[in-house]
Amino acid sequence: MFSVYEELFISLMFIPAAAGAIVGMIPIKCSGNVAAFLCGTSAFFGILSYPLYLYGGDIAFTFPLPSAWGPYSILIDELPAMMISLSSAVFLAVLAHMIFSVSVSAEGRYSSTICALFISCMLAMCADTVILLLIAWEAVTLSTFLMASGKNGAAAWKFLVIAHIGGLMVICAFLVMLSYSGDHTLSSWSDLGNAMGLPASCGAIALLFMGFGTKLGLIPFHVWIPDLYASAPTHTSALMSTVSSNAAVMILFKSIFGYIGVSEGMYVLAVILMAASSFTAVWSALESLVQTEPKRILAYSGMENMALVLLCFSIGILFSDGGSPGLMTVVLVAGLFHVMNHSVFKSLMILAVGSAEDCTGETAIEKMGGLAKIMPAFSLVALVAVLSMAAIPPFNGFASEWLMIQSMMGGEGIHMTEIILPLGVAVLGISGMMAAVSYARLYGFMFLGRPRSEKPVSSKVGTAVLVPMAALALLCFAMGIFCSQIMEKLARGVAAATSIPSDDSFVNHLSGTLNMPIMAGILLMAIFAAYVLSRAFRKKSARSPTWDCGTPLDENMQYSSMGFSQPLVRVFHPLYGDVVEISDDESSENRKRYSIKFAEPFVEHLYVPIGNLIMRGARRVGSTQNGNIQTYLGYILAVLVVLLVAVRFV
Amino acid sequence: MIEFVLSAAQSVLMIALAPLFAGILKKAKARMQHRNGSSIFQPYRDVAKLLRKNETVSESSSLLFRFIPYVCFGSMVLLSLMTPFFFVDVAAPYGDLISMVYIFTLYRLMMVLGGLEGGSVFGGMGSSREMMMSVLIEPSLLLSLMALAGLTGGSTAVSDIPRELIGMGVIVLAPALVLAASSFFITLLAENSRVPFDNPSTHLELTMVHEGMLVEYSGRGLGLMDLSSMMRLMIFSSMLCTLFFPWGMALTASPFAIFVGLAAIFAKVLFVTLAIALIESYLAKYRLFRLPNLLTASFALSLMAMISLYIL
Amino acid sequence: MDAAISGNLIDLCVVAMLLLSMLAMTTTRIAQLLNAFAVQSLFLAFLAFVIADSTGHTELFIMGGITFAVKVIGIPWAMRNTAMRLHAGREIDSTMGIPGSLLVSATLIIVAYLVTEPLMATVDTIARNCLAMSMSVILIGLFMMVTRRKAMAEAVGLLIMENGLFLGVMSISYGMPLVVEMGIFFDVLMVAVIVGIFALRINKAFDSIDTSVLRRLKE
Amino acid sequence: MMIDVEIILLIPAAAALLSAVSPKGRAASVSVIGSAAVLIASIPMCIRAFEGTVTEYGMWYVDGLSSLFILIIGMIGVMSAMYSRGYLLRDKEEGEIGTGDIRQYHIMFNLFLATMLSVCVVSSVGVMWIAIEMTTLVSAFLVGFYRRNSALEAAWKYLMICSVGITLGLVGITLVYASSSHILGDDPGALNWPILFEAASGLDPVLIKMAFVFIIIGFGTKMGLVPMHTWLPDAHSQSPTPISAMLSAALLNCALYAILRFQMIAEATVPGFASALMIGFGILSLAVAGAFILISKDIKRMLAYSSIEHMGIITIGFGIGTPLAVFGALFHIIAHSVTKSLVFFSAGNVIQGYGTRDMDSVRGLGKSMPGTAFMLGAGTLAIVGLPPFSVFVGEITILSGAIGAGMYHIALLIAAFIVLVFAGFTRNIFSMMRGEPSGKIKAPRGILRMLPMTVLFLITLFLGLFMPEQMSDALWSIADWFTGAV
Repeated sequence: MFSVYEELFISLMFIPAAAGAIVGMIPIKCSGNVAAFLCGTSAFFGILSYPLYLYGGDIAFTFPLPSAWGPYSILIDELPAMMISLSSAVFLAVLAHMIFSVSVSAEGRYSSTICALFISCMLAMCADTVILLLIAWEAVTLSTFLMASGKNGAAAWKFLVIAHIGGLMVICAFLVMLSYSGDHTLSSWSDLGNAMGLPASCGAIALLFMGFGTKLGLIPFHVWIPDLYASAPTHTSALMSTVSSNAAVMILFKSIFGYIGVSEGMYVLAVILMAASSFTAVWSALESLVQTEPKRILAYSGMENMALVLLCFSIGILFSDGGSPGLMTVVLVAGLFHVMNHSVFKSLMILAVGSAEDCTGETAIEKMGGLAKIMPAFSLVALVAVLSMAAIPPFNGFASEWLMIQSMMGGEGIHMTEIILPLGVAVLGISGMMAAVSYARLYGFMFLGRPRSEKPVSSKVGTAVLVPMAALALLCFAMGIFCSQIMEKLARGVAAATSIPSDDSFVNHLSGTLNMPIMAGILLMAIFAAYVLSRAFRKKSARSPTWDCGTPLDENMQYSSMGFSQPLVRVFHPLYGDVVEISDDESSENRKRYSIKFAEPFVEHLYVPIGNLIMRGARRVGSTQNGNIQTYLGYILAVLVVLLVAVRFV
Repeated sequence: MIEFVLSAAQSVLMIALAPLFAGILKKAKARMQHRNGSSIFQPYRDVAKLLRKNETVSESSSLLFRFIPYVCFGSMVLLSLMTPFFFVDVAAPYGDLISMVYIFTLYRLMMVLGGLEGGSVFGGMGSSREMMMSVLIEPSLLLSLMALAGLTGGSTAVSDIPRELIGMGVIVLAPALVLAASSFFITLLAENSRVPFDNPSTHLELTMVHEGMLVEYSGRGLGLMDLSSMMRLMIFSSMLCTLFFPWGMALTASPFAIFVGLAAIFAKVLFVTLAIALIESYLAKYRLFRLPNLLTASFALSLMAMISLYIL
Repeated sequence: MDAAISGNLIDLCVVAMLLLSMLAMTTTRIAQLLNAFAVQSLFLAFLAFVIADSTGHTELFIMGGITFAVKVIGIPWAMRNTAMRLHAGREIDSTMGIPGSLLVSATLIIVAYLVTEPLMATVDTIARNCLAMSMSVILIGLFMMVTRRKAMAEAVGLLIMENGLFLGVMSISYGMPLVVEMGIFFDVLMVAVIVGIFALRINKAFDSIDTSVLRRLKE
Repeated sequence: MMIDVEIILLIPAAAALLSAVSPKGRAASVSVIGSAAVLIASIPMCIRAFEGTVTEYGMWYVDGLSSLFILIIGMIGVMSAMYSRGYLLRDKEEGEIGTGDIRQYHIMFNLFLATMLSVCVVSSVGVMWIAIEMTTLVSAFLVGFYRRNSALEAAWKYLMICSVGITLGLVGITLVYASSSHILGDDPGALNWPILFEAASGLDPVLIKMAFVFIIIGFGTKMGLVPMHTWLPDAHSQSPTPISAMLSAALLNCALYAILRFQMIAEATVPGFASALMIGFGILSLAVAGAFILISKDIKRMLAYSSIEHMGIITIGFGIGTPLAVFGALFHIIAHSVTKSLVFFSAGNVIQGYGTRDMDSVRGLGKSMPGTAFMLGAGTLAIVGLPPFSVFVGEITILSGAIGAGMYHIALLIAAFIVLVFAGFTRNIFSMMRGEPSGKIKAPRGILRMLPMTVLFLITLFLGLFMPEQMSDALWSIADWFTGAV
């Protein structure tokens, strides 16, 4: 409506980041921080997109220079506006953390790729033409790769290749859609499924699912995730698992439910997708239990959360068959809400873990412990993140998981879902609980107990980093408390982005029997009352060493994190493929050291054989180039004879 | 208004009666084992004694450790406000069954973190085992509640379910309900650390789960934790008695209905308590790695409940 | 010349060219090979004269003349000289024995017949039967390059292919426009010269023109 | 009297002469100025052609399709000439070559340019054949420029294999000529492409099918289609780097140009046949090149295989034959030429800096030569088809063409093999960036080393993001004309 403001807003949102990307390339000392600051400016304006949307409606902009594939235009309507605002907030927090961390002096190149990531993620979320969407999406991959290729080149390469496979799947799906639509403008696409027919639309949906699944960690495309998280800089992982996941989910959602449009008859597809995402959820939760590095735990937990989001989407497809638009809206809102929540609590947790790693100089969970006493404020914000991740009321993780279960429970009785939905709930329950276990493990063994190594803990991250973290923690709380309002807004956005017929029945589910503010109020009051009442007794409290049966406790006499997850490992033993390795312990004679190795079965039984097969094939092909000119001429003769005969007889 | 007073009163009653039923349970067990046992009011005395005692806190614990008892107690208070007892309405109808499940998770998570606070081996072991069980409990708990919701038309609101069930009459004592209730009963035992999942009265290091997590607590903290765990048993029992078998509950605020409701709920909770006592007397604690079998059975029961909902 | 005689002469030339290719396949001496090539080129030149005479395409006389000058005299002479200078030895090994080569050549002739059979009907020149023959000569020339190890022999293989090509050009279309044909001829000459230059360089660098030493560039 | 075409052929010829007589050290400048002059001189004619005015007189024929190739050759010529200067000076410092060699190089370079340009401007397909053969003969000297044993070997293979190929191509041309003889008779212009094209629908289908088999094998040898590609990695890896770029970015295109001309005729005569063959060869090239890229150790060989891959993609694009796919293929030609020369130039810097072509022995590039590393990294990302670079646009346009034509299986195969290439390429290149540089590294310096790379980088970036309307119109008009949609 205010076209001048639109242009002003768009330029304020993108030009500083673009400038930052260039400034970062200049090889002077402060260029990194300047670029990060510029990107922060952009992110700040990005936050304004939702308020602006509420104030002035859709924000549209078209770049004056056209591409080979039509113009570059962007359109920010309700859903993108929400996502952009939230992602920008997360981005800003991560940037602030980066700038405030005294241990990390932002490298120019790194900041410049962060700027590129900002631009590409935001463009991917609000792109309105196919080419912009595809370029932005691939640019997300590229900038993530550039941000990650620090320590472990192989991990970054693995990411790049798998993400590229995914990118090609996405590209193919969009090209199929384009071939039916013929129009480059995405906002004019709706219900292409009618024109495409069932097989093509199912194929396109499956491609999109897998394509974005590579970024979100859908099995078996997940193998890059743990390694990359473990080796990439903290801020890379924080942004990768939040902002780019937001973009992926957002585009996936718009493509499946908006552009293609689900229709009846997709039952089988929905069940397959549900199976894939459920499997991913349970599997990654299981794997997260046995990881020895905090970042790897977070990597698997990110996969688990994204798998739940994908589960929501596939249930959404299922509901389309049952003809229940209201429930479909609810389950889609649950998915979108969960990805938003995830981006907040996950970035918070990654930042907390990153800071903790900076302070201790350790990356193994076995070497940490007792940080809560040294860094109480950190441990408090980390606790908020853990509680959110474990879906504990009143934090935001609970709100979206609640809505997921709510929609599934509400969905029973719908055609053909009798057995599937209970299984979905079971998956949600078991993976959610397992995730909670692994967060308890993460928190318990990093922050609680006694230190497990004698290394001194330095507080070199400074206290300023607490500001963005506290902001994120507050956001976790606020998004939990105001979940009903957010859900309603999301439902409106879903209705606008898709052609799901509006059905008021979803309103009952959205906030029906959950009143978070009051429930949280009662909980807090009850806790407070318990505190006050028991304080009334005014008793002394003394400190003494932990009860130890009389022997002094050393740092090895604590439950170990691997031991903590042993019972579950034993229960789910057949799934883990763990191997006990026995080696001689050097330190003491005649002693054996037993250690458990957990191999990623998908690497071992899928990727390695396929890789070997491809390499063997390539070497065989390579042996045709044997250096002998006679052989070469023989090829020409052979192909000539074969083609001539073929032309003659075919 | 009178409804609110009644529902508030029932919550207070639940909190107040929680130690009593714990005492009854102990007494019944003792009797079955041909012991005299302590008074059924002994738990009140224990809690009161603990709350008055000085507290000793481990040096390795952080501030969180001090707050865990309050959080646990607070969450149980919230839950008792959300659970019907003899009257169908609840004082805090601001959450549904699912929220209740997650508040239980809050309680458990806090206890687990508390177990890790001390940095001792016992706490870690208890936490670890507790977490294993909770993973296996969660799906069957959710599924049994889902079956219940399915039986009553999809609502997960706590007060709707008894109303619906009573409205349907005794015919809804359908296989689905029985199966779901059996599943729920198993989860009740597991959640509350009863035999065969845990031995609540042991202090033998190798077997303890729940007590292991509480090993570092003393004084006020221990008192609150004990009280919370009794409340948890109470809440679970009344969930079983009001959600799955609501007959007899007061639907209106008339004095007769309230009287019947009170009588019925006492009888039902007493029955559950005695059943637990019976099981505890006649079963030994299972080996840790046999527990999954039992929990899988519970899961299967709840799944069968879901299936029977549609097939039968 | 009447049509029957010219037809016979054409057939004779063509068959002779094919036989000479086969003969070239069986030679083991560089000199023999060059002789075979020279004689084959001679038949090609003769063929050009015959066709030119019988159809009145006079520019084929020029072509025949050039063929004679370049292929019958020029190139064989130059190559003989080069071979002498290279002390390349007289032997030219083949990766396949003579019987094998002949069998494959025979197969190639059959293939050539098979594939050109439908073309016979569409081309209406007097020498259209030559199409199969020319295809055979091309394929055999290529096959010779496949089997021979000496650089010199490979070059001759290439030239035999070109002979086959010219045979084809004449047989199906009485030759291309003169400019093109002259250009092509010039090109052939250039190829021969440059191949010669490189053969000399290779000989200098490797002390051999056996192409089996040229096998270092591979994967 | 029009002399447009003569000028663009005479300039490089004159440059060749001038560099033969120019004073010591000036030959390079002559080449740069000469090639720039060619580029500038050809622009008006090309723009005219894009607007639809075909330049046709004497033996010349220049339409939009030819203009595209002329401009590419001109541009790559300028860039290579600039890059050659520093590259050869460095070689001279190392003692690998002498002053006389540099002079000889520039003579051949200009002649090479002239022959390539002449391929695209002539009207008669026979003369076109001669020109293509001339490119082989001239460039054989450039391939064998270093006179090392391996260079000689490469040149020998190049010469022999391409001669055989080109001979087979001539058989094809003969057959086309024969097939036209019953319509056009002894018309001296019967080999002129416009005349042939006009008469195409009346040509004999059996002959044309056979002719196209010979042509695609013959010119495909020159273009690097598998399995006739065998000379290509040897020649590209052994020649001086600027020449590798010229071979890859210009010479292969010339052969492609010839195939396209015949494809148009064959499609008009026997619809579908030529396209199917082209798709088949394209897929085979893409697949085999992907396999080779996975196992290559030598950076220039890998780049050569990448050229095979891109030629395969382009061939598929033309084979699909819808206007969109052809548009994509045309764009991809430009994108590939620009990007590939960028990668070759940066690889040349690496090779001279580290003194090896073996990728496993190059480490720490990011530290030792940041500028080159940036260009190599960007070029790699561009050549494997990542946005925002031009190759990406070309690839997705061709994919889109395949999908739009309903050839889902082709799209699937293209995508699958692109992944192979992507994996191999990125692994090899990015492992060079990391680590610590070891040994003595003499990073090449000089503005003329970086300038062509910067220009090419900017072009590929710009084309990846934007397409000016004039360019889009020009390419679309060619594509529409090519597919007979007009």
